[in-house]
Amino acid sequence: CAAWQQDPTRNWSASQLYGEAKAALDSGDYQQAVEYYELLEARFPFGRYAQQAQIEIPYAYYKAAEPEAALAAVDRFVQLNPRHPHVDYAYYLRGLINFNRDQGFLSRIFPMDPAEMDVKPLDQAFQDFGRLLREFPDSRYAEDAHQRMIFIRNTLANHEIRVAQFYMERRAWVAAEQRARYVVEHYQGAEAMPLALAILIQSYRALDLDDHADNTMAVLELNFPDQAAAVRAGRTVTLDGDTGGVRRWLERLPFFAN
Amino acid sequence: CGLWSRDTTEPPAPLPEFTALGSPMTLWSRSIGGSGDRYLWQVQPGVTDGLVVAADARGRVTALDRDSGSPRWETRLGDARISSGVGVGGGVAVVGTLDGEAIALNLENGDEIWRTQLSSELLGISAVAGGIVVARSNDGRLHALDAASGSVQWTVLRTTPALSLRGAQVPRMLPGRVLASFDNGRMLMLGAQRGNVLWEATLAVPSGRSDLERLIDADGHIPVYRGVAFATTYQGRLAAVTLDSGDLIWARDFSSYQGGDIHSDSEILVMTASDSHVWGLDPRNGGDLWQQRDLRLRGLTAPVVAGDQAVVGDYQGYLHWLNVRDGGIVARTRAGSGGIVSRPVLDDGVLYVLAANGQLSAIRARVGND
Amino acid sequence: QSYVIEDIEIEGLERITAGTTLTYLPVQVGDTFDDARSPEVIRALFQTGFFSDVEVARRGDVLVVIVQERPAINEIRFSGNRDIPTDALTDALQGVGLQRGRVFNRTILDRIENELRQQYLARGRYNVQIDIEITELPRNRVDVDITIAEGQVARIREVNIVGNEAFDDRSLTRRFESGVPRWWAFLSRRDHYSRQKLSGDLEKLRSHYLDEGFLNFDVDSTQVTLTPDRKDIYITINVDEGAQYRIGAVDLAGDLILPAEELRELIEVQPGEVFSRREVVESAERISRRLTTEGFAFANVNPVPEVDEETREVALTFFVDPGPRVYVRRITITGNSRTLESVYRRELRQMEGAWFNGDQIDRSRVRVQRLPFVESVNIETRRVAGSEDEVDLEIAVTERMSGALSLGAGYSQNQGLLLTGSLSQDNFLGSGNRVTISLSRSDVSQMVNFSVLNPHYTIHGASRGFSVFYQEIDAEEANISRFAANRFGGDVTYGIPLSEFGTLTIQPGFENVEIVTVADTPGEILDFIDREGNQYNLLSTEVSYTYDTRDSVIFAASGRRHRVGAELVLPGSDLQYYRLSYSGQEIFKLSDSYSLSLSARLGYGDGYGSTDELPFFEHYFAGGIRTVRGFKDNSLGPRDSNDDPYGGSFRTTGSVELFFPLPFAADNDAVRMSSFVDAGQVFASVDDFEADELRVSAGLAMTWMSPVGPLSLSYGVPLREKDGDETQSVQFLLGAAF
Amino acid sequence: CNVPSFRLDVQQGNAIDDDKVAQLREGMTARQVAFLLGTPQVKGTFVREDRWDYVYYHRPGRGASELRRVSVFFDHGRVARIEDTQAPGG
Repeated sequence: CAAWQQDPTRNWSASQLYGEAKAALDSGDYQQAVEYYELLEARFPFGRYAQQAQIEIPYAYYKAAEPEAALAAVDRFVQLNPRHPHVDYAYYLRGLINFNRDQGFLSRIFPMDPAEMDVKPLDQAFQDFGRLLREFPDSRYAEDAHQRMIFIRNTLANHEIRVAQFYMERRAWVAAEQRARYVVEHYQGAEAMPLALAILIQSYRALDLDDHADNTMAVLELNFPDQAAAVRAGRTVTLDGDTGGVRRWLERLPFFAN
Repeated sequence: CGLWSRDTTEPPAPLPEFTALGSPMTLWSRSIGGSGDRYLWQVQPGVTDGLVVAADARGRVTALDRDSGSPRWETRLGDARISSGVGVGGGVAVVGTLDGEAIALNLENGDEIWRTQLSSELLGISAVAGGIVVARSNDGRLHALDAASGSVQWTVLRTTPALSLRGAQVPRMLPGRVLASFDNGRMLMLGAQRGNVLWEATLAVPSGRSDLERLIDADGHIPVYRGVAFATTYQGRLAAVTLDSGDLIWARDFSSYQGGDIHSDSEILVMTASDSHVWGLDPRNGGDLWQQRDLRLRGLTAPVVAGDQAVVGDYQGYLHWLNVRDGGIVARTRAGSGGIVSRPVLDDGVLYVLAANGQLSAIRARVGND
Repeated sequence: QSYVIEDIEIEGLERITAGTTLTYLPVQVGDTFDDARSPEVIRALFQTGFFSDVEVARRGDVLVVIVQERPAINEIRFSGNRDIPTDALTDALQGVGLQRGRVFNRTILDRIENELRQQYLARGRYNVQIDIEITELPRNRVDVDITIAEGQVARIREVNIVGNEAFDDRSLTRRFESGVPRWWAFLSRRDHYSRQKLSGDLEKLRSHYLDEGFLNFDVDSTQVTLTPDRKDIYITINVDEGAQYRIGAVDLAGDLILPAEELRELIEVQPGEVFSRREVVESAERISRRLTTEGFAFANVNPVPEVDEETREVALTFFVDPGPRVYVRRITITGNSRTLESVYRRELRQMEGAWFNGDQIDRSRVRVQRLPFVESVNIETRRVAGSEDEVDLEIAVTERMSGALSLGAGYSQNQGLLLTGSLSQDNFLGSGNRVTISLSRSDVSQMVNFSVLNPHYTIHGASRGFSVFYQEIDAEEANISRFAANRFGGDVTYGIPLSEFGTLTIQPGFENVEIVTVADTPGEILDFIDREGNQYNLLSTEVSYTYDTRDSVIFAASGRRHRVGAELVLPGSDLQYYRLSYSGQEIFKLSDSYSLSLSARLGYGDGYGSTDELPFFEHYFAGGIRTVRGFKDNSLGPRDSNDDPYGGSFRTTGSVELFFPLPFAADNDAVRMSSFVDAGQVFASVDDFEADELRVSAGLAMTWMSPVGPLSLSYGVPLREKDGDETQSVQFLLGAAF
Repeated sequence: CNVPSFRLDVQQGNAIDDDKVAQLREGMTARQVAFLLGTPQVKGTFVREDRWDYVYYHRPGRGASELRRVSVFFDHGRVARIEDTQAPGG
């Protein structure tokens, strides 16, 4: 027979449950907050508190670093209340959850260059913020979402560049050309644009495709005259503001440079 | 925890008390071989011109003198797993095996005459009549073989459902005709020579959603009396059907895989039901006259009527004599251990009974002071 | 006579609100009503299912409806159900309308019984008995008590195959899923009948025959029969074997891309041989796989048989349809939340912008799988939209914490209390480099070790690393002869790949050894020190070649690893000696979860030049969890004058080990169990080797990849021991190096 | 000591099959070219005229690297000119 434990919340009212949950959330006890919210939703499925709980649960999961659960909760909220006045916040929260997806404990101490990590969550965040801007252009989260999208686009472009450089090191020129071209075709206006063009030129030269190289050189000169000069002088173009993250720091150690 | 799932179904009834009318007299009893699994070895002793022929589960066929029980011949058929038989007659004894082979032995000396491979496990071998022996295989086929050569004369098929009851009806030879019932609840009358279907009667129709509820096998022994056959199905009906046209006279709900017998003098139909209750019924309209419940769930065989008594065997090897008129138990004896394998065979006032431990006994059919 | 309804009153309501009832009434205030319409009202209210009785009356112009509510279900209690848990039954009954708080009416009783019976029939419990009792409660509520006698599961007693001449029943049913369990499989559910299992078995039967040349084998019919007491099931399978066919001519057709001879070698099937479907299918697969390495990713090869009935021969033509040569456009890597993407990309043999190569992709999967910080990897090929001959590859990696900052105390037999602090990371900060910093203190030794290894120093995969160490050891405590050896030094390691599987490793290093003797240091050591002094500076170089095709570094399921090495202490060092070593392992994959490993290790050392024997502190020892389990650590082999283990210059050990998953938790891939037979011994020198001096032991072992590091536990029983051996059946080790 | 170590073997771009190139004819449509030589892997970024470049590049671990290019120029969707850096027999 199941041990009969005294369930403290047995006969709490909806408002009492909601109050306790909010307190736990604000005090940072996210696990406890989620529990109370879910009890609230189960016991009093309809009514004002339940709806409020539905939007605060994903936030609690997000702060408790449980991205999967947070995403599921925010999607449920959007599905249940498509016309809710705060639904723009839901879209924004969804973007935030994906934006900070893999910030584990270690990466706070040793910051990793996001361009060199798994960029799939960032790409997802880009879509979420994009949707927010499309459907709620004048939401108060729009401006912040826009800034984050710019950051993401630069990171995605840098990621393509990192892979292109990986293949250049191995003289795999066709691969490098494809990656650099991907930046030109998909990430107009990203900071890495000039470097992409430089890589294209170097790849075409290596493949004896001189007219392609010349055409690209013409575009580089037109848009980024100083990088064009660097390329003509044979200096390698680097990403300006190249964080490089751990990689640069590591390479100063002996035996690590590779 | 669920390691030993206790068997919570209802247990068989204990041996009931009764006032004995007399004590059954065993003429002789002898072992004819090793024991066998009751559902893989459903053999009935074959009794004819002074001989009783029986087979054990591992290919040993033994013929004994009908009156004294002294062995006449014994044949070992290698490791043939005999599952049905012994169809005797016309100087031939036929057994069927689990590998689908029908094997005939010479009644005089037990020498093998012929052997024919058929389509599936053989679960019923008819008596030999008119030079024909009919074997019923597990896949729902009837194979009529020429008794002398074993060549297949004709075959009839009635498809079996996805799930059916283990066992099958032993085809019943009638003059020039064969009466057979199948797992789909149908009964056929066929011409013995050419296997043409004279008529086909539907004893019962499957009903319910699961395979189990739709079981409708007609496996039992079909008593025949005054041109009427009394056939029953499992979870279905008991029906009286005219032999010449297959018309239904009456039918009533009944469930039995064993079948029954009929007492011609008092015109009482004795049936064993699937829960091992024994019923006395009026053959004219199927009305119930009496019901013997004391042997519930004891795995009873179909009854054999001798005089005004009906004899059934049970799962522990006991034989019970019931009074045909009121179903009261009048005598009991033990004919071996491990269950009575099939319906005892009555011949000239003597019952020949085969028990699962391989014990074959001849017991006087009537008990009491008559 | 009809009247206009002025008002409607409802009497007898308890739980259901008047409002709800009114909505179901076909009439409202203001309608004209007469007795003719009462049946309509009564039927409407009955259909709601809420009411067991409805009456219509009239009081003046007020329509009065008197109802008797059906009871609500208060409690549903099950008893006797063991095979199906209570909540599963409650869910099943909810579907039929039986739920706490819902309205109860008798008509659903038989639907409940039927539903429960279906649940049990599906599990083979054919003789289940169900009875339901309803108990009335005050305030018009009822309790539902369902008692179930589950009865026994119908067990398969026999699977009988009729009509089989070429093979006997036993050999055909051995690999069936349904059948009578082997005598030792007491927990097996093999004798539980299920239709899917049976159809799977029929498939196995058909492929058994088709693999032995019976082309037109056929299953005529199958019967499943049940005994009347519903406890036993007999299965009969009637087959028609048909004739056995042999292979006639074999040839290739279609666009072969490669020379016909090369493809012909891949065909296992030879003319004259018995036709085997498995061999034919395998040959076709081998050809199409060969084509994928040339870029034809969607190649398909289908064998077309032509049967000649008289000669009973089958002429086989392999039609090759290569499809287009396919190019790999983009390779995306996901799941690397803790590691740089290039650490994975550099392991891939398949490159972007190149044509698809099946072998390179398989090789890439194994290389990523072998990384110690990778738990699993899955490579998926996706067609590029709108292009016939381009694909993208998606590599999904799941990572495993491979070691971390671990401070801890440990205990091991031969080292007493062990205080360790080590940061060992196979994937230091996600860079793929292995860094180990470890300090440890125990009654036996103090050790500091710092080592760094970059497994992918050059783009071609060469590795480079270095390590420095300081170690002070008290030999007495460590159950070795009475002396202490303090060591410090360092070495540099270069790993140069010679082929896909072979690596040459060169490891120059320097070591300073200082021997401290104690009162009862045995004579052998004192003589050595008199001759050679107790401080030695040693410059050494180890060169080794390793050939390793194992599919994983941690729990390899198949492949082999052979390493031969020579360590030479160079002339000019205080001592001159060399050590030759060989270690070999062959792992055979028996099934998805079972592997058999045969391994052997040899070690031989000797002095040269001015040193005439292998120095005692470099002696080999045997016994213990790393060499011969079941014997105390280092206890085997020659003894010094104080009867303490002295080791020797020649050691041979070997082991046969069967790996299997943890029973009951087969899918937990962090644990692997094994049963082993170890053998081994250490000898003073090579010519002292005697086979019957080898000690043998057998037993069970387990390795668990715990978050703190690999933990090995073994229980060994000596099979061949001599008196004076110190045995030890339970042994464990934390952080076994790989 | 130069040890025969394993060096990365790099293969890039389209496989160029001599007898397929020989079948190229002026006037062919783009689909026919694609059927013969497949999809060009180097698509070029800022290309003014309508051209397809089939580039084959192989850089073995040891030894010289190999580069061959076949460019197909289109005029109104029909092949106008074919360039082959390795003329037959070359």
